Amino acid sequence: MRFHRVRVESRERLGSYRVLRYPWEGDVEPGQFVLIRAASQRTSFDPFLARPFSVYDLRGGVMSVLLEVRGRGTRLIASSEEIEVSAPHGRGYRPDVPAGRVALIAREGKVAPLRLLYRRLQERGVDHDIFLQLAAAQVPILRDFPGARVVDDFGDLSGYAAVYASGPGAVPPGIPCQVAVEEMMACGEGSCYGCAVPLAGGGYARACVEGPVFEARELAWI
Amino acid sequence: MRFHRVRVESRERLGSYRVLRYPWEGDVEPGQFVLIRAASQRTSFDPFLARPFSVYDLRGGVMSVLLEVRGRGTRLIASSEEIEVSAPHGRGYRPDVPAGRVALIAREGKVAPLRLLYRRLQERGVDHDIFLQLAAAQVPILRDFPGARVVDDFGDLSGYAAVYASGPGAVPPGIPCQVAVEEMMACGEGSCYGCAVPLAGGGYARACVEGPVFEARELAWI
Amino acid sequence: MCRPARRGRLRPGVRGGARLRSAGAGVDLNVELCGLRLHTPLVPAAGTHGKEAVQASEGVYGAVLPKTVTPQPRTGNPPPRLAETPAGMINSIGLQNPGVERFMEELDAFDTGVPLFVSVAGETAGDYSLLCGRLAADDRVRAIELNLSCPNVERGGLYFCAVPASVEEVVAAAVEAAGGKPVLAKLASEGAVEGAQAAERAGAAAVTLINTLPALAVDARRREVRLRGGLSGPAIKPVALRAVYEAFRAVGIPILGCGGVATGTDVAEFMLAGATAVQIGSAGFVRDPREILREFSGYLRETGLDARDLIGAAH
Amino acid sequence: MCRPARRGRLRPGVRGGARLRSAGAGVDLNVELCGLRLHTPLVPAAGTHGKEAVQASEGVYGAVLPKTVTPQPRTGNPPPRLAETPAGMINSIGLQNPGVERFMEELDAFDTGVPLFVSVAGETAGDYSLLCGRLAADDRVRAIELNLSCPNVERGGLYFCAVPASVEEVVAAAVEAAGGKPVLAKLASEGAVEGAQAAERAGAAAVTLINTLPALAVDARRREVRLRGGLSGPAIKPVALRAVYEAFRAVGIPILGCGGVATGTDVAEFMLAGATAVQIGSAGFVRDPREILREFSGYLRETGLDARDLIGAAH
Ligand SMILES: Cc1cc2nc3c(=O)[nH]c(=O)nc-3n(C[C@H](O)[C@H](O)[C@H](O)COP(=O)(O)OP(=O)(O)OC[C@H]3O[C@@H](n4cnc5c(N)ncnc54)[C@H](O)[C@@H]3O)c2cc1C
Ligand SMILES: Cc1cc2nc3c(=O)[nH]c(=O)nc-3n(C[C@H](O)[C@H](O)[C@H](O)COP(=O)(O)OP(=O)(O)OC[C@H]3O[C@@H](n4cnc5c(N)ncnc54)[C@H](O)[C@@H]3O)c2cc1C
Ligand SMILES: Cc1cc2nc3c(=O)[nH]c(=O)nc-3n(C[C@H](O)[C@H](O)[C@H](O)COP(=O)(O)O)c2cc1C
Ligand SMILES: Cc1cc2nc3c(=O)[nH]c(=O)nc-3n(C[C@H](O)[C@H](O)[C@H](O)COP(=O)(O)O)c2cc1C
Ligand code: FES
Ligand code: FES
Repeated sequence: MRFHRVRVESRERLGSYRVLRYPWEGDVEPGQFVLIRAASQRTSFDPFLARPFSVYDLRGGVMSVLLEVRGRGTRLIASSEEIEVSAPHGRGYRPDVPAGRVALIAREGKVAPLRLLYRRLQERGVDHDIFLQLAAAQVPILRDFPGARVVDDFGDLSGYAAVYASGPGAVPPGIPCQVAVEEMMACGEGSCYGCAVPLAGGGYARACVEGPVFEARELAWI
Repeated sequence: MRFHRVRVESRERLGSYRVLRYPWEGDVEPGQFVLIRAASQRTSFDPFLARPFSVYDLRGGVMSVLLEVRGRGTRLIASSEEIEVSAPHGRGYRPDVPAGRVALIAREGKVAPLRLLYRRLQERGVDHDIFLQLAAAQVPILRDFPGARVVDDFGDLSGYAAVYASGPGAVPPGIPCQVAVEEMMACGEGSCYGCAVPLAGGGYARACVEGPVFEARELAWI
Repeated sequence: MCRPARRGRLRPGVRGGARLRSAGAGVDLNVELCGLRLHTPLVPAAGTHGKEAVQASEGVYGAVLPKTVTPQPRTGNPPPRLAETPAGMINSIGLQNPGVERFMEELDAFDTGVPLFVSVAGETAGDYSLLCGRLAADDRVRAIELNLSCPNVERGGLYFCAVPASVEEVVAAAVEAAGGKPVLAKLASEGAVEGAQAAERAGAAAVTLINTLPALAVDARRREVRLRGGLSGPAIKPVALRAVYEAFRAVGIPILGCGGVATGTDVAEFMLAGATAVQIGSAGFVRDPREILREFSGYLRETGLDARDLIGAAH
Repeated sequence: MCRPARRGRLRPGVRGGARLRSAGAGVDLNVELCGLRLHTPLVPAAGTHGKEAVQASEGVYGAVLPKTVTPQPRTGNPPPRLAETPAGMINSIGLQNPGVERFMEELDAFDTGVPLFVSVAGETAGDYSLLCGRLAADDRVRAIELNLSCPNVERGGLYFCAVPASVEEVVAAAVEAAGGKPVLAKLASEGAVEGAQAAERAGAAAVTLINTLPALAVDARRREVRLRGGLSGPAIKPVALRAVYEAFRAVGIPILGCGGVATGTDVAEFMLAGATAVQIGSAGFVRDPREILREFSGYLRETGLDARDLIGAAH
């Protein structure tokens, strides 16, 4: 995997989230992800792997990711001046949506992939509602999702023409639904088959190549 | 091994050497060593081991060590705000010297253990000369060794009542000589038997407990 | 011989976090090993804790285990004896030790009020039974660990371990000579399961898994071998956990887990995989064992479990 | 069969640094393996470089080696398939692959102008000879690596490798079916030397050492096993180096080193220990293989040696 060394341009806290920004030339689809590690990790193999993060936003040559500190890897990344990043990978949300109002839903605080998506939908004039399942410490993220509603569960989404979900969980039958999943990754580029996601028809897909965004009905556990 | 987390109070370059200073309560003998690692290393096991350094000086609750960057461990330590340090260990120079003028000699830039020794000798009024084998980039260290002479080899030391050496090498026969050695260490406290130094009478001593300062005649390779 | 009422496997209902204790209550660290009560499940790994280290960590260890002793003194291998590796280290000490007689004279230095185990190695089954006979007579010694797996001695333990038949032979001889003292067989990772079964058949009271892995360090700058020796440290933890896990399914005697334990969570992992007690080796060089025990206690407090509840609970 | 004029062992006089090249001259990275010229001694390790990764590192690898293929498609193991460990990782992919027929249809994606090796695995000697027969007929395939050591398939390669007699049987069957194509036997660390000798006797052109080490990850929070699988990465480098070193003394066929190679210095260490070529596995997930080649070239430049001069030079 090819990594690029970049300097973190800014770092901001939004409740339990942190937004990291770094320079990035190139394009990205909403729902794609990057691999990141602390630059210091390069001279140390513990931790060994880089960590995947959804692209949060990309504007004017500045990439942002939204991270929550979970363990060693995220702690190191959160406090590093220099990080190493991969290019954006994977298959994001597909824009071929039926006409009509759409819903964006984030389960358990997994809001990151929805940010760029909602901006793109807005640019294209697609009507949408945003529903976020958030813990109390995550509520400050609403700053970046104006108009979004914080919910415990998503209620009846059957009126929507399509649902764009982040995070696993049951989806309303009959509505087209794309869902971004998080599976632990090693290579992030389709080589290792480590990020297997069970398919409804049997067998596995790779979250890093065939995903991380899947048609919900393709997956076995939705 | 018990480590203490301390903040590096100051950091100074003297040619290719760096002096690190940190707060330390307690006493030390010239020639003893401490184990040090970057505090960040605690959450990473690569590199795995702490690194041994001679005590350079201890004054008014401030310990200093003199380090040269060799590899990953020293690079990490040199750039860390917070380090973890052990208490001073090992057997230093023994002060029971015969009356007369003594010589302090450092081979290949290994000047560190001589600094505290020379200060102690001075305090006790022992006449001494200091000879240092230095590379060009090491010459700025003379600031800390006023009156020391830079030499290629040590010439005839037979007029001295005793020689205090740092770094391995032949010593003049018949003169009492104590020498500080550097052997790679793991535990630094006598547990692992990894720092073996061959003895003249056969067998091995541990540099971290029976040394790092030895009577030169006790060692097999001097 | 020694099957403690061990391994309180967690019943499904218990797993979910029942038996929660009132917050702030102390945790129960006790485990029973071969009829001995250890007040913590931590034991120093042979060869990694000298008497100074043992004394400095008083209260941490449930038993004490000094460096392996042989019938005659051994000067050990010439330096270099150490190399550092990613998340680990290689050693080639070569069992430097003063021989069993001198060792016994200095044994009191290891008395910190907890059971004292002694590790022994020899080149023949006769050596092991001689050593066990010598230790059998000494009341200070509560158990004997047979080092059957040292990779740093050319003719030595390693080869016993490579062939289950000889493990069985050596352990049987040792058990007979030990006169009722529990005998632990310390085995290599290679062939661990077969070795553990052989040791059990021969009457071992427990097995210690694993010793260092055979390893090599090359000095690229000098273009020569730096060291052939044994790999230890966090790098080998996953291999050691696997050996403990597989052996737990294959034998009924308790297992002492060893290999790369460096945090309180690691201790829990080994016990969940099937260890009754856990040895701390190289990690003692880079961390204070008291911190490891503190972390492990924190884990027990969070889960609301006693140490012994963990044993084999991941099966 | 394939004994290249290999292993230009450095004569003592040469070791000291003779044959210095004029500064700035390019370095000679070529090695010869089983009659094939590799323009660099780097080869991807099976299962770690998909076609995108192979294409992205064009120029780096002296040969290409895709993921192991089996006679029939395999869906692989259920998730989780990965765990991270100190300086390494555990995988349990379970040889997910589309089966040899589909695989052959897509083989051209791996053509980057360097020799193409194919890795195969089966459950019986018959499977291996079937696969080799199928590949023998295809001119694109220049050599076949027998995966005799996958720890993630319950009945599978691992057991062949555990017993030298079956290594010999499988390799012999494969060599016969391969119709003159070089057959490489990829072995586990456990029993590597005996396995390499058996493979040599059976006509293997080379051996690949080592595959992942059997390992386990426990999830302490959930108190359950996360994963049984194979350990790879820098953590296992010292074990792999040891296997290469010992095998170099025991067999005359060339060795492909594998296990934890992550830097240019690591490549040199494996070659000095006896490898003719070196496989890059998990390190490809965390580093750009081009950097590894650049570092290795830097090493050759500093030492003034050609790549092939290193082979076995530490013996
Ligand atoms: C496609 C994708 C997109 C993601 N996007 C975001 C995001 O935008 N913001 C964010 O905060 N997090 C995101 N994650 C999750 C993030 O990668 C993990 O939180 C991170 O890897 C944990 O690393 P750690 O070292 O801090 O934790 P560890 O100490 O390694 O483990 C802590 C927990 O995280 C889990 N974990 C470890 N590695 C991974 C991994 N590679 N992928 C998923 N889980 C892992 C472990 O199982 C464990 O439960 C994403 C994951 C994926 C796969
Ligand atoms: C008692 C003692 C006192 C010392 N005092 C000083 C001092 O005052 N100032 C100073 O700059 N250095 C001192 N050293 C040497 C210092 O410990 C090494 O330079 C350091 O460990 C190298 O670590 P590294 O990670 O930078 O190098 P590495 O990348 O680990 O290796 C670089 C080189 O250093 C050698 N080395 C690695 N570990 C050790 C070790 N533990 N001991 C010795 N050599 C090692 C390696 O063999 C290699 O040649 C002392 C060593 C000892 C044993
Ligand atoms: C320096 C050193 C010396 C060792 N000496 C012995 C020994 O004398 N007897 C023995 O059975 N094991 C010995 N071992 C192996 C350890 O007891 C332990 O099995 C191994 O190091 C793995 O555990 P660790 O990863 O926690 O260190 C030694 C290990 C090290 C690092
Ligand atoms: C994700 C993954 C998948 C692997 N798949 C295969 C495989 O299909 N066939 C095989 O022979 N080895 C396979 N291996 C083992 C590697 O080829 C290699 O032998 C091992 O990882 C050690 O090398 P490394 O430390 O450089 O990764 C796999 C390893 C990993 C990490
Ligand atoms: S992370 Fe390797 S295939 Fe997806
Ligand atoms: S470093 Fe362990 S005995 Fe000296």
